[in-house]
Amino acid sequence: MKMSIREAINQTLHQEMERDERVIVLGEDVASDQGGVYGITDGLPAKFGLHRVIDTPITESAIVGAAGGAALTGLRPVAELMFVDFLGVCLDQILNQIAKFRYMFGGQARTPVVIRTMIGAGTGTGPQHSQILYPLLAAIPGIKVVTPANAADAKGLLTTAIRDDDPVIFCEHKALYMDECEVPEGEYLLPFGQARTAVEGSDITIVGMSRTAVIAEEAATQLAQKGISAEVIDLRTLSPLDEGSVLESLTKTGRLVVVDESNPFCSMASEIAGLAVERGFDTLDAPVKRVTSPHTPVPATPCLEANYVPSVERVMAAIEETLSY
Amino acid sequence: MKMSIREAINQTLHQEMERDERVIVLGEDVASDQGGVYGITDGLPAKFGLHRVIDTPITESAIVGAAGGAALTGLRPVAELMFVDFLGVCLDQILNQIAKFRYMFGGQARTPVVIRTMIGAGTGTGPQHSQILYPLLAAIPGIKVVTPANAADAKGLLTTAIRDDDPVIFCEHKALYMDECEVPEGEYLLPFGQARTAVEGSDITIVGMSRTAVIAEEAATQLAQKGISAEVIDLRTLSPLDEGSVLESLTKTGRLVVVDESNPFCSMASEIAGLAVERGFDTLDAPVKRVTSPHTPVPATPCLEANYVPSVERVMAAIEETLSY
Amino acid sequence: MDISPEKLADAYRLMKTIREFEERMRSEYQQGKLPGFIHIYRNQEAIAVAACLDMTNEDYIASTHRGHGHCIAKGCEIEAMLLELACKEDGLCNGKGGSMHIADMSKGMLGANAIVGGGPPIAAGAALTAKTLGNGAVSMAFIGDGASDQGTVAESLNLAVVLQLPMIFMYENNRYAEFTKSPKPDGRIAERAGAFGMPAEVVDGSDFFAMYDACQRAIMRGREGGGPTAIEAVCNRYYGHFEGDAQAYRNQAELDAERAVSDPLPRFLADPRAAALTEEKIAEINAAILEEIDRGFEVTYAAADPTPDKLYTDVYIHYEGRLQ
Amino acid sequence: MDISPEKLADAYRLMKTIREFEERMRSEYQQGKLPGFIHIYRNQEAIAVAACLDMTNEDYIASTHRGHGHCIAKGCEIEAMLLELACKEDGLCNGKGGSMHIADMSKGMLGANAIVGGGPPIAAGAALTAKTLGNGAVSMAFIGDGASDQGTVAESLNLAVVLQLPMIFMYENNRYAEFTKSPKPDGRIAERAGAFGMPAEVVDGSDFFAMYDACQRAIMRGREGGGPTAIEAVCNRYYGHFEGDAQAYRNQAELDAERAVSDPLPRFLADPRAAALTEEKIAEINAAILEEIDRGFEVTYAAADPTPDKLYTDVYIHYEGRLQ
Ligand SMILES: Cc1ncc(C[n+]2csc(CCOP(=O)(O)OP(=O)(O)O)c2C)c(N)n1
Ligand SMILES: Cc1ncc(C[n+]2csc(CCOP(=O)(O)OP(=O)(O)O)c2C)c(N)n1
Ligand SMILES: [Mg+2]
Ligand SMILES: [Mg+2]
Repeated sequence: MKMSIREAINQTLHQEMERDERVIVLGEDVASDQGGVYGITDGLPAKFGLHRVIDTPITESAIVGAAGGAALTGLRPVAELMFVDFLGVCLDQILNQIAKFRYMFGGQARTPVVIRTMIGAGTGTGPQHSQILYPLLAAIPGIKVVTPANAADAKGLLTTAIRDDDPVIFCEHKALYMDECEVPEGEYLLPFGQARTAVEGSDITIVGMSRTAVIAEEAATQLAQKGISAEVIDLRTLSPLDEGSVLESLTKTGRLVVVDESNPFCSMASEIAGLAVERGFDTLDAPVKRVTSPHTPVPATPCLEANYVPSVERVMAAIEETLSY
Repeated sequence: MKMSIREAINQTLHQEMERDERVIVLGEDVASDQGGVYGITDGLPAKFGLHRVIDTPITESAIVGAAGGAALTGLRPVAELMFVDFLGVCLDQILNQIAKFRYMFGGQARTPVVIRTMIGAGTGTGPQHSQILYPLLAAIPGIKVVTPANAADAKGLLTTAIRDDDPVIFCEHKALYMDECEVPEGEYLLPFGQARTAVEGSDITIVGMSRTAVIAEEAATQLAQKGISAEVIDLRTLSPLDEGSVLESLTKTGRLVVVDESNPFCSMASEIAGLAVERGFDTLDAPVKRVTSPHTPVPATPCLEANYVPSVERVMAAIEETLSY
Repeated sequence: MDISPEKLADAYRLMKTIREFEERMRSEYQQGKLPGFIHIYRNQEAIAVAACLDMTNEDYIASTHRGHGHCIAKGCEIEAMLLELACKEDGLCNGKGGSMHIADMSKGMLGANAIVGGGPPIAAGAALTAKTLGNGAVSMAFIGDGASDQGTVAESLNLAVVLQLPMIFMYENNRYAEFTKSPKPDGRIAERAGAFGMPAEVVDGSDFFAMYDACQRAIMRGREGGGPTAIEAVCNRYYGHFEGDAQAYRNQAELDAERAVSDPLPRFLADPRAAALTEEKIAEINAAILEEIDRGFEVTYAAADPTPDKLYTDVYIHYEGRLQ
Repeated sequence: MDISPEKLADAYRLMKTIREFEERMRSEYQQGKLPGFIHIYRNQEAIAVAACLDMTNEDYIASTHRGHGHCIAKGCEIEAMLLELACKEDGLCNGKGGSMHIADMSKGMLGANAIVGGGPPIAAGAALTAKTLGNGAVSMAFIGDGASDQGTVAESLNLAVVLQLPMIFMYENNRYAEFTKSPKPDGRIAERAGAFGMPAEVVDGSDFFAMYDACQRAIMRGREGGGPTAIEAVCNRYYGHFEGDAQAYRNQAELDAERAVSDPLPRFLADPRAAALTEEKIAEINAAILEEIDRGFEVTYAAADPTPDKLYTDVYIHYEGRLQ
C-alpha cells in the first residue's frame, strides 16, 4: 500500500501499541485531537486511552528522563521530542543518563526507550527549529540513531526501534513527511546497521541519510541521463553505522561524495570521509567530497534557506569535480 | 617564568579582571576561599570583590544563559561550567542562544562571553565526569572552541578569548592542570586558528589537541630515538580550525595519524581525516589513522580507564602501521 | 497609580497598534504573503504595553515566540519589524530571524525566542549587567503559562533571588499551550514564583490599569535595588496557537465569552481613568496607526530579499576559519 | 505512627550499618586504598533509613552523588557495594560505576548520580511505570538542598503533579552545596515544592521517628493513588563535601555544635519509642555489622579487577557496529 512517512509512522505506532501494552507514547500535545502538530499520533488516544498516550507539560528534561526511568522499570516508552533543536534542554537525560545506564550499571539495566524527533530545514522556521544535530547523537555511545528516508524504511525501522532493548533516537525529517512510497502491510521490521543501496552503480558512490538520501537519488537519476552510473547508499541508521556497505561500494567505484544536511564540522560527512581514507584508502581514485550545510545557523528567510541545505545542484557539482579528477 | 596550567589560568584571570572592569567571573564555588574545586579562581574574590566574582546556585542553564545575557548587554563574563559533562543541562543556552544571537539578530549582537570548562578522563571519576565533548562544541556555528595543551598556550589563548567579541568555550584538561612550562610574563595573546607545530619533522604528521597533543609529542620523542622524524601539530583551537597547517604538513610527510581523546564517531579525528582526504588527497601516501577513545562511556575503574584514553603505545602502533604501509 | 496624559495616549496608541498590526499581518499571512510561523498576541496587548510603558531603551526585555506585541510595546519601528517578519534584507535582523527571533538591541529588546523557556536566563543576565553597572535599569522576561513549567524558568527565578537582580518575571497566563489546556489553576504560577522568595501577584491581564499599577511597582522595586518581582497576568489567547490553527479543540461558546470579556481595548476606553483621551484624539491616533501600517507593508513588499552572500555573514565578528 | 519491633531493630541496624560502613571506608580511602571521589553521608542516616524502611524491592529510589546511605537503606548487599566502590569486577556495576554511579536494579535502586538533579526525572519515570501498571509501587528521588535549584527538579515536581504520580521528593537539606552555604532559609524548599500543588512538609532529618512518620504517610499516599509528596529533611553534613575536604570554610565551633545535636543515632536510642531495643540486641546488631563490614573488605581486597575486555561490554545489548 502506498502511504506517506507521516502515515507509516502513525500506523506503526498503532500496530506496536496494539501488540505490546507496555508501549506508551508521551510528549507535548501527543494526546490532542489532531495528534500533535503534524498529526503523527492521530487516533492513538481514542484507541489506547489517555493512560497510554500521555500529554506532558513543556519540559523536555522531564519527558525524556521520565521515558528513560519508565523504560528502566519495565515500560517501553516512545517519547516525542517535538524538534531535535530542543535537545539543548534535555541533553543530559540522553547523554549522561539513558545512554550510559547499561554500561555504568555493569549491564544490569535495559532501557527500551524510543525518542522520536523532527529534524531538518525547509519550512522557513529559522535557526531554532531547523537543525539536524544527528552527528552529535551518533557520537554518543549507548544510543542508536535512526534516520529513515522513505515511508517503508520509516515503518521497518520504527518497528525495530520499539522492539529494541537499547535506547533509540528516531529522526524524522519534516520535509519528507508527505513523501509517499509502497509500504509493506502488517508486521515489518528492518535490521539496524544495514544501509540501503538505493541505486546500484559503478562510477561513483554517493552516500546520504534522511533527506540527503533522497537528494542523492535525484542526483543519480540526473547522472544516469548523462550515462554516468552512480551508486547511492542510504545509511538508514547512523549508529550502528554500516561501514561495510560504504567500503564495499568504494571497491566498485573508487569515488565518493557524501551528502549530509548537518553543519560541516564533525559531521557524518566527515565521519564517512574519515572511514574511506582510513579503511578504504586503497580503493580511492579521487578526493572524497563532503557536501553539507555551511558552518552557519539556519537563516529564517526562505531565499537563504534554499541555498543553505545541500541541493541536487551542489551534489552534481561535487560529483563532476570528483569524476574529472 | 615556569608555571602550571592551573596557575597560568589563574594569573590570566587576575590580569584581565584588572585590565577591564567589565570582566566578571561566575560559577559554582568560584568565590569560595579555595577558589573552586581546583583553585582556579584563587584570590579573585579578595581582589575584585563579590560583585565581580559571583558564586551561583547549581543551575548551569541559568549560569550560562545569564553569562550570555550579560555579555549581550555590555559585560564580558567568564562563566565556569565545572565539568564539560554538565553541558547536558545547559546546552540550549549555548547551542540555540549564545551561538546564534549574532546571526539570527542580523549582526546586531555582540556576545563576548567565555565559558571555561574541564574536560577529559584520567581521574577515576567515571562516566559522568570524564568526557571530552569538544567535537559537539566545535560543530556549533557561532562559538569558538579552544583546547590549550600547555601553560603558555593556556595564558595566550585565554587572554585572547576574554578579549574576543565572539563567544568562546575554553576547555581545560583536568589531567594537564599541574603540567608546567615557561610562560611569558605580562600581557600575552595568541591568535585563534593557528595551530602550533610542537615538533618539526618530515616522515609523518601527528595531529593532537589538548592532552593528545602532549601524547603526540611523547610519541615523537620515542620516534626520534628510532630515527623517525615526526611532525607534531597541536591544533590549539578546534574552531576556528587551522586546516592550512595540517595540509601543509602533509605535503612534507604524506602520512597522518590523528589522536583525539573523544569518542570515535563524528570526532575531531574524523574531521581531520576527512580534511586530509578531501583537500590533501594528492599528498597522502598511506591511509590516515584515527586514534581515539572507544565508542563506550568512560568506565570508573582506573584499570579500564587507563586503556580507555589514547596512549603513547596506541599512537606508536598506529604510526608503525602507517609507516609500514 | 499615576498616569500622565501623554502616557495614557501612548498606552492606547501602543495597544491599538499591536491590534491593527497583527490583524493586518494575519490577513496578509492568510494570503500567503508572509513566510514562517506566526503567533498572534490578540487580547494580551495590555500586558506588553503596561509592562514596557515605564521602560526606556536602557531597560531590557526577553520575549517569546509570541513576541510582536512585546516588540511594539518596547518601541520597535513598525516598518523595520515588518521587513523582518517578511524576511527582507533591511529587516531588524536582515531577514535571518523572522517572527520567532526578531530582536532590536537598540531598544533593549533582546529577542523573541523559539525555545520555550529560552528567554529568562538571558533576561537574568541583562539584569546582572544592570546590577553590576548600578545604572538603575531593569530587565523583564515574558513567560507563557506553558513556559512557566520549563526548568530554565525555575533556575532563573532562583538566580534572581540569590543575586537580588532587578528583574521582573512577567507571566502571561493565557491558559493554553499549543492545543493543550493548562492543567494549572490560575494563581499557581505566581504562587510558585513567590515560593522562591520574591513578591508575586496575580493580575487581570486584560485590565490595563491594574497591570500598569503592578508593573510600576515591580519596576520601581527593581530600580531601587529591591530585587525581583513576579506578575501572573491572567489573559485570553484569542486565536489559535499559530496562525492557521482553528482551535477546534476549544468550546466555541466558552471561547467567545472569554474573548469578549478579555479584550483590553474596550475595557481601557471604558475606564474613567482614560477619560482624558478624547474621541478626537483617539480618531487621530487610529488614523496615524493605520497609515503607518499601510506604509510599512508598502515598503516591505517593495523591499529586497537578502542577497545570497548574506548566508555567510554575521556568524562571528571575526573568524579565521572556513564557513563553507 | 506505628513501628513493629522488627522494623525498629532494622532501623537501628541500617543506620548503624551506614555509619560504620562509611567510617571504615573513610579510613581506607585516606590510606589510598579506594579510587575516585567519595561523599560521606554521616549524620543523614535517619533520612535514608526512614525513607526506605517501608519500601520493598518493587519500590524505586533514585539517588545522588552522596548515595551510600541510600543504597544500604534500600537493601544493597554490603559486600557487593564494597566491591563496586573499589571498582572490582564483581561489584554491583562490574567496577564501571564506582561510588557516584552505584546501582542495584534488583533492589529498585536506580543509581547514584554524578549529575546534580539527574535523578528526579528518572524517578518520575519509575513512578509512571508504577502508575501505568497500577501495582501500588512508589518511587522516591533523593535531592540535596543545592540540587533542589536545578531545573530538572522543578520539571519533575510539575510532572508528578500533572500526572498524579506515586512519587516522593525527599529533599536532604544539609545546608551546604560543596563549599557554599545554602542561601535558602530552612523550609523554602518545601514551600517551593508545595507551590506546585503537592503536600510538602519540613521535618527534622535527625529525628528518625519524625522522619518515619512523614515517610509512612507519603508512601501510603503514593500507594493509594494520592499523588506525590515532598519532604524537606533538615540535617547536617558532618564531613566535608567529599572525602579530603577539610571544610575550613565552616566555623568550627558552630559545626561542632551542629554535629552533636544532629547525630540521629543517640537521638534514636534515647527515644522512648526505641525502648523495645534492648542493650543485648544492640550489641548483637553492632557485632554483626562490624563482622559484615570486615568480611566485605577482606573479600574486596582479594577480588579481581575487571579484565581488559570489559571496557567494551555492556555498552548496548546488541550492536551491529564498531565499538573501537
Ligand atoms: C523547548 C521547547 N519545547 C516546545 C516548543 C514547542 N512550542 C512552541 S510554543 C509552545 C506552547 C507555549 O505555550 P505558552 O508558554 O503558554 O505560550 P503561548 O503560546 O500560550 O503564548 C510549544 C509547546 C518549543 N518551541 N520549545
Ligand atoms: C549538574 C551538576 N552541576 C554541578 C555538579 C558538581 N557538584 C557535585 S555535588 C555538588 C553539590 C551538591 O549539593 P547538594 O545538592 O546540597 O548535595 P550535598 O552534597 O549537600 O549532599 C556540586 C555542585 C554536578 N555534579 N552536577
Ligand atoms: Mg499559554
Ligand atoms: Mg547539601
